[in-house]
Amino acid sequence: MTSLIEPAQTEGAAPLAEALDEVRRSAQSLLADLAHRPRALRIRAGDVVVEMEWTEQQQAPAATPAPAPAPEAPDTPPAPPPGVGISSPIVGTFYRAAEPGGTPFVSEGDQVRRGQQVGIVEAMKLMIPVEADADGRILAVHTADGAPVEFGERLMTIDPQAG
Amino acid sequence: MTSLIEPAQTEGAAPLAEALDEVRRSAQSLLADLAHRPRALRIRAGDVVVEMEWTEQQQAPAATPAPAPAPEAPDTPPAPPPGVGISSPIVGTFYRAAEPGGTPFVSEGDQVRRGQQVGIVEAMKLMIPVEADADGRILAVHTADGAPVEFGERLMTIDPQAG
Amino acid sequence: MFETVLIANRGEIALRVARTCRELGLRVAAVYSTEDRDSTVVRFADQAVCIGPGPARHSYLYLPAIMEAARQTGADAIHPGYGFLSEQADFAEACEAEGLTFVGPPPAVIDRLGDKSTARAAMADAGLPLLPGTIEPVGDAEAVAKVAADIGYPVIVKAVAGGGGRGMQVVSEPDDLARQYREIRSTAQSLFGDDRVYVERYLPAARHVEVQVLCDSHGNGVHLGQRDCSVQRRRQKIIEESPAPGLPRGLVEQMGHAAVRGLLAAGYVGAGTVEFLVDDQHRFYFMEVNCRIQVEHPVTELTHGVDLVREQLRIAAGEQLDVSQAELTARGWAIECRINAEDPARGFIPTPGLLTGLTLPAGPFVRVDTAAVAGGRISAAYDPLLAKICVWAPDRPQAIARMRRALAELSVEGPGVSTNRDFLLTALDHPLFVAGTHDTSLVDRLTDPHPREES
Amino acid sequence: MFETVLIANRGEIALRVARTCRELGLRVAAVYSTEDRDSTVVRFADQAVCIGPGPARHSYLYLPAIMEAARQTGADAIHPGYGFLSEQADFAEACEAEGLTFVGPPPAVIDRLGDKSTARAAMADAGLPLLPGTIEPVGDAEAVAKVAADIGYPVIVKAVAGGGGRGMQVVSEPDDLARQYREIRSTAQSLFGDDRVYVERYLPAARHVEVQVLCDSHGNGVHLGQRDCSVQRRRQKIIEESPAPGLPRGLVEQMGHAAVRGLLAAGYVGAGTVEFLVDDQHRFYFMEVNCRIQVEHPVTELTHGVDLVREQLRIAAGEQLDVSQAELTARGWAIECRINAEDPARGFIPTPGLLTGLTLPAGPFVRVDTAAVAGGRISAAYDPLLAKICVWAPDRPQAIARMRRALAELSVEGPGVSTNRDFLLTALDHPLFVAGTHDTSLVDRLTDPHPREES
Repeated sequence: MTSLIEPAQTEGAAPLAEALDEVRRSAQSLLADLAHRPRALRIRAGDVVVEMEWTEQQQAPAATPAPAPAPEAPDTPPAPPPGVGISSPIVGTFYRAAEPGGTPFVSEGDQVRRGQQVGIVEAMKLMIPVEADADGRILAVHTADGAPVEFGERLMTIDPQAG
Repeated sequence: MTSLIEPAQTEGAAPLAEALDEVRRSAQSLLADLAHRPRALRIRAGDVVVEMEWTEQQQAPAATPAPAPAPEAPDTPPAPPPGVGISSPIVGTFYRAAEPGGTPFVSEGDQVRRGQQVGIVEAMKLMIPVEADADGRILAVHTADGAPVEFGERLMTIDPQAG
Repeated sequence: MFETVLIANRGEIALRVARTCRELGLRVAAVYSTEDRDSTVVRFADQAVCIGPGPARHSYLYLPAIMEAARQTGADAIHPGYGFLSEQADFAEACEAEGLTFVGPPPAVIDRLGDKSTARAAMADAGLPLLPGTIEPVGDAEAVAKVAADIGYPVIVKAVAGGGGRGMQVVSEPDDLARQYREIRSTAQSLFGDDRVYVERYLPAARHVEVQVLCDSHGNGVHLGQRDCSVQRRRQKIIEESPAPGLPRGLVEQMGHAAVRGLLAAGYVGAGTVEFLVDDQHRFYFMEVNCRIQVEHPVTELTHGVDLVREQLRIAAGEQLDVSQAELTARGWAIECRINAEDPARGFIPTPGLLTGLTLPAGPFVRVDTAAVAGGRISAAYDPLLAKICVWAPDRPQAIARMRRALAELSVEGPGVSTNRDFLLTALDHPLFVAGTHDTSLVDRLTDPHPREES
Repeated sequence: MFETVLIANRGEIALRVARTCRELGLRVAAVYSTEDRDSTVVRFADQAVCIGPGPARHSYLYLPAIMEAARQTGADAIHPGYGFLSEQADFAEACEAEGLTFVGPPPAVIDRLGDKSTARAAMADAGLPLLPGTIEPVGDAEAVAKVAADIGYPVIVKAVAGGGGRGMQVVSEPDDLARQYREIRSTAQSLFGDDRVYVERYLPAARHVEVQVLCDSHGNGVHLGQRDCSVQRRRQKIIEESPAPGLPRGLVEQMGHAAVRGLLAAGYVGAGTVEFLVDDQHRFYFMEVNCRIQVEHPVTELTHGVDLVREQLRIAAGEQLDVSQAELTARGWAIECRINAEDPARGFIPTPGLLTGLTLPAGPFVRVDTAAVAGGRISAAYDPLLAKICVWAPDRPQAIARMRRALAELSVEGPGVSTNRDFLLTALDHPLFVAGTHDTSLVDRLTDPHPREES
């Protein structure tokens, strides 16, 4: 990209390297953003043309682009149990009951309705209710009473089928 | 290559070699970043065209996503014509004849034997003979008499079948 | 000294603060939004806490989340960096209430100096020269017209709560005044929740020169020379240098002493910056105080050989300044260029996105502060600062040549991502910049499609 | 000044020289072997010429190829870097013969100072202290035994043509002398084609302290303080710092003046280094002269604010030194760590290979000189220097803390590639290093499976 170094001179200067660069980059970005790679690719810009073809076999695996980040749910810790997660709405302290020693809002196996309160996160004296995101059965409670939690941390998992 | 942004300095040099260089580098860059090597690649820039094809067997190992450098013969210029290249043994000045104005050692179409002298490269008063690497027919002479050459630069191409 | 410092910020400044903490043997606690999950400072830190989603008001600006993160990580001090909560007196107060050390001036000082009206009053009391204008906010359009007529046009109407180039408006014609006065009040109300404005003379061709000051909690204060930040696009600095070119030595010392005197009088503790305008007659006028470490602090570090973040932490821990004014000598010349992911050709609009390739300059006397990495992204949720490239050299011409070399080494690749690199090179090349006689109008000259005839 | 400089080297030093050339507005011509086709300096240069295959003797050490490359690129000066042809008088002569400026001392000076015997004689004449031993080469085993008996054991037998830690042997017992004398002569013959050796007293616990000197072609000379290079593995430096810790101020000045006096007396022109041994009584002894820029030159640049390569080029162009000894003041402390691709656990064997990942340290007061990039390779054909990490700080403890932080930021990944990073961290942590009282035996203490009882 040295051609960009002397902006004053770009007008008349040798545009070949730049054009090639541009076409190549255009091809790369195009390919990087395609979920399914085409059989052939041809890019032409003025005098510059780039053409590419792939065989049938290679198209399938090509669907997974090389350095793929975490496949799903990038905001939750790795390998969450199946089901629907209930995440902490804020960084703070998680409580299962309305008061110390009280009965937990919910326990594993309980049926819950969407919007039902299942816990509390306290942040700087603010008591923020945690609510179920869906109807279903509480599959697991991942966080102990009184434990620190981060924003987005999975607190519980619901099996929505069981609702 | 920054040399392209300073048009004043390209004067004497062969612009075609430079263009080839750019196209080759563009192709290498493109290939290096591909997880899967295509069956065919063609790059054209003005007068310069690069086309590449891979056989079925070569495609399989290409599926290893590691940053693959130039596909073959990384030490020779890109997309050389088919045949066997004769490369410069040293950086210096290439001469086709034993003395100025003399008859060239060989011309296109000539039959040569392996080991036969086909040119001279002069480096700091050292006269280093260039010899054919194989029996065959001279398909092309790529370098003009008196031109500067780098180490490994292809000077001529031989068709060994024609030997 | 502290044991654990929570860094309530992101990007290059979070990493920069973390580096000094590490060197001081302090444990580093980082916070991050979901947008910054894979950021460099998260990897660097000893501990990192997710404090909320991407939008800053729900994470980096959300006080309860930051305070909780401090509690969870056992931090005993919080470094706010710049921007975000760094100049919020509420935040400094909350830290105090929780028994945490806020690395910055006391809340009352932030309050007083963050309000431009009380800041101007305080500095006037300390004997600093002010531009002709009002100290108290101006209450109605009639009063504004009278003041403007007194001081002469053009005038600038500024929000008392403004900053960072927002909440100000230049008025050149008396006829425009009433409308623009109303507009700026309404803008100020929506931006800052405070519609008070004041008026002062506008200097169209002034230089922006600021003085770096350090004050400890024992009443000692020193300055570390000037920075010239006159190369600004839309009042945002893009090139900063130290020292300021072409200022007479006497003026330099006068401004330095004035800045220290002003901050000590205001009860300042920590690292702070006093911003001045310098006109073409080399008269200087107090503009505002920045109660934080600034983006451009590296140029001062390079000329003075002082780690300003280290001094901030030491001062916050109650230690005394260990250098005297006499020992603080500047050497050579330093320049910073801010590389933004933006497109100068399209009105400097941000161009965030994935960085598929990133090559940073390096080598002799080049310093790069960045949190960007190849494979990472420039987030659209925050400001588009991609890297700060700083150089040092024995003199200004060598520093400019070195910066040109360094900028040429930079390569940023990514779909849709462009940078202001070439624009910076053009600015560095401008005869006025080369001569060191440029002022804040330089960028306008470069972007104006109808260049003026004057040199 | 020149128009085009050919850089007859590779790796980090080629890039480092290229950067300064670019800053001076000089056209950069690079040379490369087929092994280095994709190297950083090839991309950086304005023009690059392939001069031969990987093995250095057919490329970087092959004089006709370098000279042809200079001719083809229209170079008017050649910078040799360090190693390779940098201290070959033949090369400097060939440049002269072709009308090219060799960036280094005149051939006759290289000849005289490259031969340890004539160098010792020259420095003795200039009044520099030498270790007890012979100035003339010793011709036979009997003479050696007599000399050794006179000066006392242990002695060191050194090849006159030796250097870089090769061609020397310590002899502790008189009984071993005859055999080891024969061995070192035979080694010297095969390594350097010159079997002359001399003998001097061996100091087992000395410090290696060198003085950086600049001499112009007008008879002016200055020194730029010391570097302590006592941390060595197999006589190869791995940690260097400036200034040398714990030396009395008087000694520092004495050594500086001695070095300048010695080089001016020898007709030196350019940047050169005079190496001394300093014993535990703070007596110093001339060891050798290095007629080139050195690997560890950045620590001097950081403390003195001088670009040594720029000075080399200016001096070679016939310009006068533009700084006086009085103006050359050191500030603070600088340390360099050499990151080698090698395995300390297996006797420091090189571990070249592909770098799949590379994260370099950055930020305040950190400088990294490297030509390595992620996706590139460390070639088995050359020395395994991967990067030089340098830090600056106001004092030595802060510099050590900063270096620890910087080394911790380094990450090198690649199949089979390991580095000496952790070994360097261990060395930095050693109580003797921390106290600044270490000597050249430090690495032996760290690698000796049977640590000695003595502190």
